[in-house]
Amino acid sequence: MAHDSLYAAPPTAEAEPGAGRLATLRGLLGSWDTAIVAALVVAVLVAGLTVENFATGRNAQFLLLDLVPLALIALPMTLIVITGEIDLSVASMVGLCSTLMGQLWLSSGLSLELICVLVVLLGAVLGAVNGLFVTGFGLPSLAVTIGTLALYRGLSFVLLGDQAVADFPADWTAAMVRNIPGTSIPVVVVPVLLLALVFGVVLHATPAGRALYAMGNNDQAATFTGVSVARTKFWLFVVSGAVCGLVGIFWTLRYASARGDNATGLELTVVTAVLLGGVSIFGGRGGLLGVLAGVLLLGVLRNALQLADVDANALTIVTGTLLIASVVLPNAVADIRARLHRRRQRHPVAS
Amino acid sequence: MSLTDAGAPERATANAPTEPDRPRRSLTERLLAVRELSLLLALGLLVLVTTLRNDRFLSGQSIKDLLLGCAILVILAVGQTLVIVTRNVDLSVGSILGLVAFATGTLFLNASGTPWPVALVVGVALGALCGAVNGGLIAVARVPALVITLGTLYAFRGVDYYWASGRQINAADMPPAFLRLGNQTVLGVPVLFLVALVVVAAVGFYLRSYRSGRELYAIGSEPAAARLSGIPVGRRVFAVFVANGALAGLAGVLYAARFGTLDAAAGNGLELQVVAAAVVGGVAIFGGSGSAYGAALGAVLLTTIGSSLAVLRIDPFWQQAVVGALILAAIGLDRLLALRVAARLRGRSAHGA
Amino acid sequence: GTTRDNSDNDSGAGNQASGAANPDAAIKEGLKIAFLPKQLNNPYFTVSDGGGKSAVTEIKGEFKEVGPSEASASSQVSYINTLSQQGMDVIVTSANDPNAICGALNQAKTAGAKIVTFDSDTKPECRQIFVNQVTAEGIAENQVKLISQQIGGEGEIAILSATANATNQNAWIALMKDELKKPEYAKIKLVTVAYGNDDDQKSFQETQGLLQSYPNLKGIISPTTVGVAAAGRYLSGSQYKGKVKLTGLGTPNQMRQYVKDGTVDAFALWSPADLGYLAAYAGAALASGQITGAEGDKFKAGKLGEFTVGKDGVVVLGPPTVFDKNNIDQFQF
Amino acid sequence: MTAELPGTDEAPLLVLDGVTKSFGAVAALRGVHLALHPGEAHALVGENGAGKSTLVKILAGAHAPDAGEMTLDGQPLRLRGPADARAAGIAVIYQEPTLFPDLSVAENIFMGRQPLRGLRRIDAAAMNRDAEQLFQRLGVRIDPTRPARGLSIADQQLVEIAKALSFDARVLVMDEPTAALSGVEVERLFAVARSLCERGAAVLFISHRFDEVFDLCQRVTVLRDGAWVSSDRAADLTVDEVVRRMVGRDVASLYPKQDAELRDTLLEVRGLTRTGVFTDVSFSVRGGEIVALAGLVGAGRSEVARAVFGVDRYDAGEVLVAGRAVRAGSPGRAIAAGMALVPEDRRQQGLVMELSVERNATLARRRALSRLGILLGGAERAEARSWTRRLQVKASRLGAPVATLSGGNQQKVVLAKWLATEPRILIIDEPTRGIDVGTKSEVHRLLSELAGEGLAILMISSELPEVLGMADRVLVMHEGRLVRELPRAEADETSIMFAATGQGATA
Ligand SMILES: Nc1ncnc2c1ncn2[C@@H]1O[C@H](COP(=O)(O)OP(=O)(O)OP(=O)(O)O)[C@@H](O)[C@H]1O
Ligand SMILES: Nc1ncnc2c1ncn2[C@@H]1O[C@H](COP(=O)(O)OP(=O)(O)OP(=O)(O)O)[C@@H](O)[C@H]1O
Ligand SMILES: [Mg+2]
Ligand SMILES: [Mg+2]
Repeated sequence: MAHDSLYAAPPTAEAEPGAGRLATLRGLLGSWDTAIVAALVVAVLVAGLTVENFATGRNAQFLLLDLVPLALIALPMTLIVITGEIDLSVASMVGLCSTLMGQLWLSSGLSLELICVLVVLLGAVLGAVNGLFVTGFGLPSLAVTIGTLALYRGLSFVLLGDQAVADFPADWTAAMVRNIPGTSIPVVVVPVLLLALVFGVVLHATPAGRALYAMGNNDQAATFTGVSVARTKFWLFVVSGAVCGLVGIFWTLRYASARGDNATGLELTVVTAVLLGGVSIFGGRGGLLGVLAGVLLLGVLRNALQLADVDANALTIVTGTLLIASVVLPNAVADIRARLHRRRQRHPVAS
Repeated sequence: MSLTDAGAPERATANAPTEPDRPRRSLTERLLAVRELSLLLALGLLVLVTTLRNDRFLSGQSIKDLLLGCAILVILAVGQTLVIVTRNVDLSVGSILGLVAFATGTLFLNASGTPWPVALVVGVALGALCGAVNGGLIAVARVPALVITLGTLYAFRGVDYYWASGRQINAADMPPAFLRLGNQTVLGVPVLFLVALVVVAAVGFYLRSYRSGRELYAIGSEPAAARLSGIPVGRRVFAVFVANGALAGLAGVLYAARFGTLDAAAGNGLELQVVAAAVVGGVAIFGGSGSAYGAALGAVLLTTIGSSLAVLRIDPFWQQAVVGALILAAIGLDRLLALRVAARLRGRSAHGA
Repeated sequence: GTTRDNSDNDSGAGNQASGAANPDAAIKEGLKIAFLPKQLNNPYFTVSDGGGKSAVTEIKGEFKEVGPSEASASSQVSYINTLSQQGMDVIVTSANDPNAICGALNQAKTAGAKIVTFDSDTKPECRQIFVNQVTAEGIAENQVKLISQQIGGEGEIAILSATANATNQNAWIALMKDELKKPEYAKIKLVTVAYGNDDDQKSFQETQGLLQSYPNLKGIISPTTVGVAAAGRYLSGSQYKGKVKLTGLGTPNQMRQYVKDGTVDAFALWSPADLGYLAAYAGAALASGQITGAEGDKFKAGKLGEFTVGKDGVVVLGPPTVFDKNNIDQFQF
Repeated sequence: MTAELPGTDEAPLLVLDGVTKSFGAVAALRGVHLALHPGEAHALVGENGAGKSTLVKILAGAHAPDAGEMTLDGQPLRLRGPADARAAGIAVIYQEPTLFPDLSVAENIFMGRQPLRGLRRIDAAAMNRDAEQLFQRLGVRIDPTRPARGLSIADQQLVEIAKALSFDARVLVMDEPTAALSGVEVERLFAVARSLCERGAAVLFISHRFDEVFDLCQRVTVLRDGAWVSSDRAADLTVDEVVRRMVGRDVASLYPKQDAELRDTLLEVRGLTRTGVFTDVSFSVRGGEIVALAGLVGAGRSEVARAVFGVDRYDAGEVLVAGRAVRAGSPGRAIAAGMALVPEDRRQQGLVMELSVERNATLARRRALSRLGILLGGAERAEARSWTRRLQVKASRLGAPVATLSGGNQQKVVLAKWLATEPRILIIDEPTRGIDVGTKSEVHRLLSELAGEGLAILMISSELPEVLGMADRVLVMHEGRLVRELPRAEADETSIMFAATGQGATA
């Protein structure tokens, strides 16, 4: 646990004049969760009213399909970030799982069902490697997963080289984009929601969830309370890998293409969504509802701006600004509140 | 015998007469030296192995190429060290570099008579401005640097894209004197590398020997304590981001000089490489320790690996994987060293052992 | 279970030539034609989309250029979806992955859009027309001939390609290998293929690596604009300048300097603007019912004249232009 | 309005007048007055949460007061930050050490004021020399070039003291500097403080130990609930009087351990060894019994406790609870077996500062409170409320982050957390460190009550009166070994100190 002090939240409450700011902010907004959900509702309403073709069933289908990988990876990422760690290798794990799937399909003759199981297992193993480095050797996850980000991506090129495997059975690939009969909601959304429910319950309503928050804030204190910090974090990385395996399968089948560069760069989008959802990068704070709203908000904004023919470059700027605003705004609001509060207090004292 | 001091035998070393005029290197410093030494060793080994396979690897041309190839990454890694030491990180350097490089090209395009030193100053200033945006947001709004610079990574790149809108600037658009800067050598050493060397020396010296430099380590080591000791944390962090921005700006100008062909994608994805160089160079990702020399060595090592893999004709598909494995090895080594030192410290104040 | 042997892999959309062509149909006005390049911010596509735009203006259509800021198939899919939502008449795209965008293109086709690919194709059943800059054979022939001339028909050569999984690159390389088997090239030996990932620095390093690994190297072919420019820059600043020959596919603007300083004798490229121009006309012809994409269909492409659709719906722009120090100043792109 | 100070003979050096500070709804200070005189040590006493540390932070420039004035030498003093306070000659030792773990000890002391040589470079040799001199003045030996990481709490506190000394400050503020120090070190600290006073400096001293207060200080200011109560000459006061003013009532006898019926052995430790830390430690604790583990700071008591509880691994030996071996290295198993450990460092080990009082209080019991694996908020709240009420935790609300509580109240939350698990064996490391008198007797009463209910209690304490008052049996450690076992009847200050300092060690 030599790195515990490194993970300490930035300014500790006692030393920081504005320590009460988070409490104040919660009072103001209810919580970041509600704020981000409200922002999402507003975004959907505005887009629906002003952007042509936005409020159509087909668009909903496209939108949701595009968000499936993001939403799935964001689930374990939320938990990992809450414990004060981070996993930047997720996109590379997706890529490696995808190429493994392609390679197995190409050359092993195994059934696709079995291959899918193997791919999820591989994801779990990749995650376990991350977990081993982080918890077993006590290395900072940021550095470890930057390393495996390169390593796994490299291996996925090693695995499939310059080929792309594309001849997956049509009924499998079609299943990925099929809608629930009578709606324009893709079928895959159902398992995503179920998984989200599981993660939500674990995080917010189980002893293990409490432990995650505790270790994110102070892993030494968590240890003293009987939490096996290392073991818990290890399994989180394993779960993250396994989910990346699932995403790898989805990605491969949806695009009917297993390639080394699949999902490149997705890690930054996931981290953006998680932070936008109100999870503190220092750990110990945030919730799953906010994160899911963050994922949707990101997706809705991109989709609406695309439909409104806004330049992709402007989209890049919007993503960045949104991320910055999501962390600057709450602080600014709390600052103003605190200042008002102080003024209100000072006057009665003076008079 | 001191009643409180059960560890007297070990601690006695502290009391041993020290020669007053020979500065004794502190334990922490010695540790860093070990770290840098091991990097040099790794570098030497790599060069040796590669040369054994292909003796052209040590030819003058090849060394020149190596030095040229690492210069820009070295400058960025040194700037990043300043930031990481304060327990921050700047992910937007790649975007700043791209923006500045394109701006430099555009400057020459629109005002073709501009002498290159002016372009250099403009580029550094633009970089510093970008850094000031980062630093301002972080210091004033007190939010984590990782998030802010992830945001500006997108934002600066977006501005760059928007501005360039798919245009490209070519070598022919820039004055030959400027382009020569990117390739010229002095006594066989590329000018670019000399610039990087000056940056490394200046930053390294500053970090080790100046009060404000040491304060950066203090901030990274324990921000709350830094505030209580009267260190102007906000101002220092701001300054560090401006400095890093300026260095990224410098790197951007040099990039323009060296590559000659510029579009808006220059430096895309460079940030991870820069952070990797610093980490491989022994800069603790969570602040408080590391040196500019180490980071520079890390950058040289990464670049050399790239070159030597190309020379060894290792399957190109393996290259990225090797770099990843190397990062893991480097931080693993750091950890091992730290554990051994910790054990020694424990030995010192362990009682009754 | 589902194994590769028993799976039915018919994606079922091979209907690119359905219905009958009406060669006399006039080009409709007001066609909504969208260009979706591999990525925005890539100068090559900026130029070719520019060509597309001038064609669309000539036929009084509505031109639009959209695309992702990074070259990935998945974001292209999302743009294709958006375009089909918006009811485009023609989508002109260059595929980042021959398979990955197929599903989305088929959906767009179902929604009524005509699909034209250019520069980089998808599977034939996913589009009606592929506008090929040049036949792969043409490229291979041209490149091998150029390098052979420059090195005097004898010696070791290497290829510096883009990414290892770029479809057209790999097709060209395969054909170059075939070409080299011809008797007139018997004394030329291809020693290796290196990959610069279409990344300037990587290509630069790879060039350096090639020269160190193969002391007897006489020439390099780099059939990618990024690679040939990086290799040119490396050579022009090294002791190998003029001794090791370089050719490939590059833009005149990028290569002008190296041609003038003697690093490069000659290189080739088609006109990207003409490529976009032709693709726009092909799309308009499809949308107006002049052609269906069937082999033998003919259509007029403005200033470029008449073109015939070949096998698999491929339309070829023509042989590449070779640039050398005599003609390079006439080109600005 | 100035504080009425009886018999002021010299103009005060530093005066605080009507200082007010609140955090959100909590009024930490309400119109407090304080006058520090040159050459005098001034004690600030008050219950936990009375506002002492807040006052210190205002003096240090770390907090800005909401209202009120400060003057130094009769000149108005406005502090915009800690740097201003330093410039004004105010040196502060905070309640919690604030060191930079990665930097060397010497740099920690001289940060921002390192001696310079040519080109304004830092003169490292001179800095290390100066640091060594400071440590010599304090009579301790710490290598100035070693990093601060890994220093024991006591050593950390000593570095803090050296830092404050190095200022040659006109005003020295010490917020419970002695909480982690042993008697000898305290004596040295006092000697240094006195010599500073002789040179005309003013000292503000905060402690919950009244013997120290009366030993060092000439004046005593009492705070209660953030309000100023009184300032008097120490000579005019008695301990009882001070306590009455602090608490607002009389406090019952301090160490009320009741005799409880001794039951079966609950905790047994056999031959526990952790190489280099402690060796061959064996003892047992019976239900209803309080066993004190005494020794000098650094004797390895906390380490034994940590190993028994499974936080640290051990190399040899075993731990048995009610005759059954407990697996090593797993606090979870220890808790399941009915053990609880109240650690010595509440900030690092005891509490999750950002979490609410409620979450902290129920953290160790979260499994027991869940139904079918699901944890419901209501159960947690009820549990937290009952325990915080029982221990009289002062908090604005249960949902408030525990970081906003005063030190002593934080300690109570730690206690609440562990008592909530209803343990059979309670290991408690420095149970009353930083706790005010009122609460202290409360804690002692509680411990005694728990023993009466049949708990086995292992108490580590550096306060001899506490050890003597509470323990049924005293184990003394010296340099990682158990050197002496004293039954209540034989234990007195001399016998314990004799063993603790390693003289006549016969176990
Ligand atoms: N940063 C803060 N935010 C909110 N409330 C605070 C903060 N710091 C202190 N308080 C509150 O102010 C009051 C005074 O706290 P302070 O730390 O000054 O007490 P103290 O007298 O030093 O107590 P102790 O003896 O336990 O150290 C307490 O009620 C505490 O909860
Ligand atoms: N060199 C060290 N490295 C790391 N941690 C240390 C070191 N020395 C002490 N500690 C930790 O600091 C804390 C206090 O150390 P100290 O030596 O005062 O413990 P102790 O012997 O248990 O003292 P006490 O008997 O007063 O409880 C312990 O938790 C111990 O683990
Ligand atoms: Mg206090
Ligand atoms: Mg202790």
